[in-house]
Amino acid sequence: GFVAANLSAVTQATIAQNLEAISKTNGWTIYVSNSAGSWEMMNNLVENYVSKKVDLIVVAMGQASSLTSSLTAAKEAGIPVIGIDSEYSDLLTADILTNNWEMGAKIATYLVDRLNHKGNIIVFKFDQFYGTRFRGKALDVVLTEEPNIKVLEVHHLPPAGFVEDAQKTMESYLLKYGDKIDAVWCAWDDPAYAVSLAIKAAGYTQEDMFVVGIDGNERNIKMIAANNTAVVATILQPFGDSATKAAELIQKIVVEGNSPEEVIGAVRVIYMDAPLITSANAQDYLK
Amino acid sequence: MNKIGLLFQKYGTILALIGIVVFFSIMTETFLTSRNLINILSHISMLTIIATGMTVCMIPGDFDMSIASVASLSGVIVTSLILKGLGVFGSILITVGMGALFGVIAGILITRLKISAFIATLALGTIATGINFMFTRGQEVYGIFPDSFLAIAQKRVLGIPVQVFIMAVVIVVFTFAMEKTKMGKWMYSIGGSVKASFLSGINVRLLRVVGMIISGALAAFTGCILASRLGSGQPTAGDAYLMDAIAASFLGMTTIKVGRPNVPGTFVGALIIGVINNGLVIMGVSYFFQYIAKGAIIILAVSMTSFRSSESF
Amino acid sequence: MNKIGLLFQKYGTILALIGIVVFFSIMTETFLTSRNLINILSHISMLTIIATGMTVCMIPGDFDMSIASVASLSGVIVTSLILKGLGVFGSILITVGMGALFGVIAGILITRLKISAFIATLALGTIATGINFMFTRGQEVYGIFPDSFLAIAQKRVLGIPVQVFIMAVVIVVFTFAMEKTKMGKWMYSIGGSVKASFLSGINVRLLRVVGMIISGALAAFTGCILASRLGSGQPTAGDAYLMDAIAASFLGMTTIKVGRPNVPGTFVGALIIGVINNGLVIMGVSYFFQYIAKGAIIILAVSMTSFRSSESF
Amino acid sequence: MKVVEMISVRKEFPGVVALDNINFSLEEGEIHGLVGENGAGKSTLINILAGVFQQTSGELRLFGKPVKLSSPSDALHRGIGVVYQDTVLDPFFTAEENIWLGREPSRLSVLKGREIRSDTKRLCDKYGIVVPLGIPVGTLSVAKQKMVEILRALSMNSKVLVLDEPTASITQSDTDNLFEILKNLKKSGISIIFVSHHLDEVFNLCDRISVLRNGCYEGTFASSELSTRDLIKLMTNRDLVDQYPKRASEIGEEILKVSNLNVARFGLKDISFEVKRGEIVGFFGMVGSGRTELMKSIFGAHEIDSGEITINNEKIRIKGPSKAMRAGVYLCPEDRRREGVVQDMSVIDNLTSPFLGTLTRLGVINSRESRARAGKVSSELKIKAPSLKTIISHLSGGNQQKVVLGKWLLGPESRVFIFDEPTQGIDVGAKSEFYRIMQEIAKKGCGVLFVSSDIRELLGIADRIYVMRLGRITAEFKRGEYDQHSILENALSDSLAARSEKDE
Ligand SMILES: Nc1ncnc2c1ncn2[C@@H]1O[C@H](COP(=O)(O)OP(=O)(O)OP(=O)(O)O)[C@@H](O)[C@H]1O
Ligand SMILES: Nc1ncnc2c1ncn2[C@@H]1O[C@H](COP(=O)(O)OP(=O)(O)OP(=O)(O)O)[C@@H](O)[C@H]1O
Ligand SMILES: [Mg+2]
Ligand SMILES: [Mg+2]
Repeated sequence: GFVAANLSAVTQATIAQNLEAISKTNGWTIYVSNSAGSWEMMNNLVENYVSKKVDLIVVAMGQASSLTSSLTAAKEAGIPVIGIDSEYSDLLTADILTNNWEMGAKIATYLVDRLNHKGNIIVFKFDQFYGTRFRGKALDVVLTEEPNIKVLEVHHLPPAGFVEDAQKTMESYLLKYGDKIDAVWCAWDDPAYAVSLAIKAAGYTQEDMFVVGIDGNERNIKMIAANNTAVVATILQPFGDSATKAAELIQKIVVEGNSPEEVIGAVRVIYMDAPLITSANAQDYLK
Repeated sequence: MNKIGLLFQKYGTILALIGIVVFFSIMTETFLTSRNLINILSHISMLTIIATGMTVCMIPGDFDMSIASVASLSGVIVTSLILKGLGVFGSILITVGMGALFGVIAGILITRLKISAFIATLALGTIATGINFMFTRGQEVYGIFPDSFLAIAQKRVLGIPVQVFIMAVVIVVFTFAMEKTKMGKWMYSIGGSVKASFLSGINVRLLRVVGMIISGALAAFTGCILASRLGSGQPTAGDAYLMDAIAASFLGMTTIKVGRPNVPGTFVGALIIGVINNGLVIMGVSYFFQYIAKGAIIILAVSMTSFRSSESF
Repeated sequence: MNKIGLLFQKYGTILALIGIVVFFSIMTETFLTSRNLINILSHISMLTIIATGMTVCMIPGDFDMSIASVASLSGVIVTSLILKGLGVFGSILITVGMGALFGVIAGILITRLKISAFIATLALGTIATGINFMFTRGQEVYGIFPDSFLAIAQKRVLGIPVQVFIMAVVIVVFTFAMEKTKMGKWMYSIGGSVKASFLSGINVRLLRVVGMIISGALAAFTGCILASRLGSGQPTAGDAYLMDAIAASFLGMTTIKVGRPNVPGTFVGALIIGVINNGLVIMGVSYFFQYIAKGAIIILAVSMTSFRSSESF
Repeated sequence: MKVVEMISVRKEFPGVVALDNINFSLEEGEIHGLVGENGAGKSTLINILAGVFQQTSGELRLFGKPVKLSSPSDALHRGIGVVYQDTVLDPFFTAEENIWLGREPSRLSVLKGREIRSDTKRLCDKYGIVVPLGIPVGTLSVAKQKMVEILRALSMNSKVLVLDEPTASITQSDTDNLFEILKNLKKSGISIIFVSHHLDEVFNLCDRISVLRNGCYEGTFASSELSTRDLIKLMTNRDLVDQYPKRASEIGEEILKVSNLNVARFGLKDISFEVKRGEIVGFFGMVGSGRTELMKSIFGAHEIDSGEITINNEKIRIKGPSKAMRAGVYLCPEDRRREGVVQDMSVIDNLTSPFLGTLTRLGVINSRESRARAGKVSSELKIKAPSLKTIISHLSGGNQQKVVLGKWLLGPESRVFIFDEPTQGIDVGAKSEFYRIMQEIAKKGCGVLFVSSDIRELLGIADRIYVMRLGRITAEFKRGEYDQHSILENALSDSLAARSEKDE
């Protein structure tokens, strides 16, 4: 079983597709479900899979602390649960993570450096998911050391319709501040893309203001590589690798029958590397 | 329309539910296990409670678009209060009171300022979301909760989760209140004809406000259970319930008291939704097909009741 | 009720809108610039179009909960078709046709199987979401689009975005169709009394189906514009529109043709929503307060119309 | 003692003075008739007494004390029971639920269902009124619904009983029974206000009569010292010459023929009849004899099981009212408020609705043409409304009825008109107006079907009368062979008993 928090987010969709592809080559059966952004729905889905007596459950972008009841049920039924970016918890057999603090700090320092430690920025946050929240907090910490960088506005994105919301809001900010804006920070790549559309429509270029995001989805990397839009940097979350890693664990635990402790070891967190992408190296990451 | 037609109209939806259950039982091995059935009941308990509130306010003809936002806000408030050191019972009471307050305001807007229930509750829901974010800034409320709080949704008695018992109590209480008491009768009469009720000396305004209060209070109570289940106050935990609550209430109107909102019918509606959600996952249907199947099954289930009047419009 | 009371009832909401505009103009420097006003118009154009569809199906008394899902699906479909090499015009036509098909199905379910519009369209919306995920697996549809497609929402003529012109055309066409044609009059008549309309020889079923078709088609068309605006097919792009479309339609019922859904009223409703959203962002109000203010302003705006009938229920 | 007293009462609606300087009093233990043309303000006066409306100025006294009634429950608690002119019942509730609504027997707020049922049975037995119990009243006929409302008012044991046109839609036998009941109540000291457009009823029942004209009070008279002629003069301010105008049209060839029509759902069995051009054909029968359903079946509103309908010697299958319209069959339905007009639309929109197609080009309405055509019909029928844009629900009953008819007059040269109880709740002046209109329609060579429960008007105006009982046509009478007694006999016999058995 595979349960994603919100399959309409590009990232989770990527993981799901990778896992589906791998299971096809390995001859496993995989069931994919979407909890559409609701932790309670995710609880229900995990419990449904426990009822179904699957061999292993993968939870993507979940929040382990909110899944206590269902994870307990899985544990009681002896079904291992692998988390992908789902917060550390005792109840998870393993969690494959990209480090959100690290990514947040990386992109924040890049932004600051590119601004030459001086300028006005706009911030698009999303605090309802712990990962994006951590990134925002990392930015805040970095900015405490930057007296010459002024945050003009902080906008919080809604959980639905965030692309259009980011675009609309940026349009309003562009009217209000014009070219006073030097850079825009986005909690992930989708709003960064939307913001760049607004900047382009208003007739500004990369030199007037730039945008950074996190995730490294293909569209944004292409834009960075082309180097003619406002999108200048992102952090690549290696979702493909996460899926491969999860598959590897599944192979060892379910197929080969090893005990989870043996496979994973005492520390059940597995960190994946997340490189910074700019126009300098974007080409390397395009397949 | 003949007798059989009438029976179909009244119990068609229930028959459809039975049909769905039989189908899943045949198609899968695990569906018809007591564990799974309890599983389903526990999954629909919150939906049933929040949808019961919706149903009650629909009986005199109103509607509540704020239930989901109020439930989300309540989860945040109840957990904050508990972490502030208030007792579990007191915290829940205050939170439910807050939900009731939303109902009072909605009721006043609807009956005094004559704002349509749709608009009034949409606006109040937006306000509830704002208050929610003001409190939480989008962050969950997390900490060490007393066991008595977590027990509500995480403990089992006789193998059955506590929330299922709560759901049962809510269904029984509100079915009784709506079908067997004066208040319920009068709320139905308002829904049937405001004018007739008003001319019969029924306090139409008061009872419509009461309907909104019950809806708000049950939404808040659902938020508390949800917080217990998630072990934290999630700022958007309740948001997914609006559509399902509407669906359950409208499905409910196709059975038992046909054409009128009714509490046992709403439970049937919630069961249909719960059984479909669970059964499709157990069958291992791919997730996008789950959506398609869910929509199709609901339409089929409701069509069974449509041996309707012979009028041609 | 005196003359002034009647005027207030009819134009109170519009007065409120003017009041809001004046308020933001005083509070900020940038609000009352032609650029920003155009900005607002372009922001509400999609909302107005989708809400117009909702309004049209509400006129004979139905409702469409599937508009948001249909709009999302359409954005995905139109972009896929264009990337497959179909012409822009053809792709939009096919997509709008798909939306109309959803309307036809909804209409048949409602008028033939007598399923309540709420349930039927909720279920169809779920199916649309399923189809959407089946196509996209949650991934956006992205690629190089012809300029003619992107122009719809990204190009300006005389400094005004093309989509604003499209909105204007939609408003004019449907206001005309609903107020000045046989079809519109009859749809209003059905909304007033199905029985009396039927006995006046009006084809009630057909016109209700037509209402649903218009709703579905305009939802799909909105999805197309949205895709042009986003330069990609986002699988959930339209989802946020349901609540706002409901709000706009119900706000619209408080003005011009008081108590009845009407297209120009819906435009006023969309304007109120758009002005509030924009004004609060420009004022730089903290985001949670934006929610609270939005809810409160809507309630205030609608209350202005409530110099209502003297009836006491 | 004066039970009710109104002193200089005035009531305004936006743009209308409905009542002006009304001085009305009701004595203990009298039956007081209240008469006036449609729109004279009778119902408005009653609504003030019932606490539904508050007077704009003037004083209301109950049992000698000045009061301000702020709501219907206020009036109820002071012992005023009302049967309103329009049906006010919850259509989803059963008769017993409606009767006790707001006053249900209960303990600790929990309903005593059994008591409700037994109380209702007792009530029905006490007054000898039969209504179907246990099924939603929405499925009952208008007449039965009225009887439920009367029972409801009787169940209140009020000191003042107000009945606003209770007899407009009920049968003769129910009316007779009601009058017995009212006379008995009077003996026990209860005061009654009775409104009706049947002046003979008013004379027969009432001790005193008050007259309203155009919202003004014209005086109160002992019924013994007043003649019908005087009363009509008081009401209308003119002399009424002939109630039933002499007929003038020639009867031509057959225009509508129905043979062996069966609709099992409504118990219509083997119905055959024909109508000729220029002829007014009356349909008489008791409540539930199936006249309304028969007319709706001919109009295509109900599907028929079998049978043939021929119009102008052309056999047609009528599927839906729009087909019927095109074939030239027009129906003015019995329940005008709900089926005849769309309440929240204007006079002009209601008038032009069915034949809007003839007023459009490419679907677009020609509003000048609409105004002209609607205005013509409106003035022909003397529809009393402030303007064509007035919302229908603000019109009095009689004028609404004219709009229902006017809709069809806008159509192309028409053939068959069906009137189902068109004169219910219509004042004397308007009634003779209606008879005249019907005859004019017939004169144009149309066939007219005239359903009525008022045997006198049928005798006065119909060229031929069919009598229906239990879904069958039981007799046919030609003008000249009319015999009130045998008509009634054919309609009545065992039908009531059989029907009420079936209902239970
Ligand atoms: N709610 C209202 N709003 C505006 N005008 C009204 C309203 N109710 C009644 N009127 C007007 O008041 C006048 C008196 O109406 P009322 O219903 O009292 O007449 P009525 O004597 O009962 O007539 P009928 O015999 O037709 O029942 C009419 O001109 C009517 O149009
Ligand atoms: N929609 C319906 N469904 C079932 N039965 C109906 C329906 N409408 C009417 N009936 C029943 O059909 C029978 C015939 O009623 P109908 O109204 O045709 O009689 P009528 O002769 O016109 O008498 P009335 O004076 O009451 O109009 C009645 O018993 C009535 O209750
Ligand atoms: Mg009256
Ligand atoms: Mg009849």
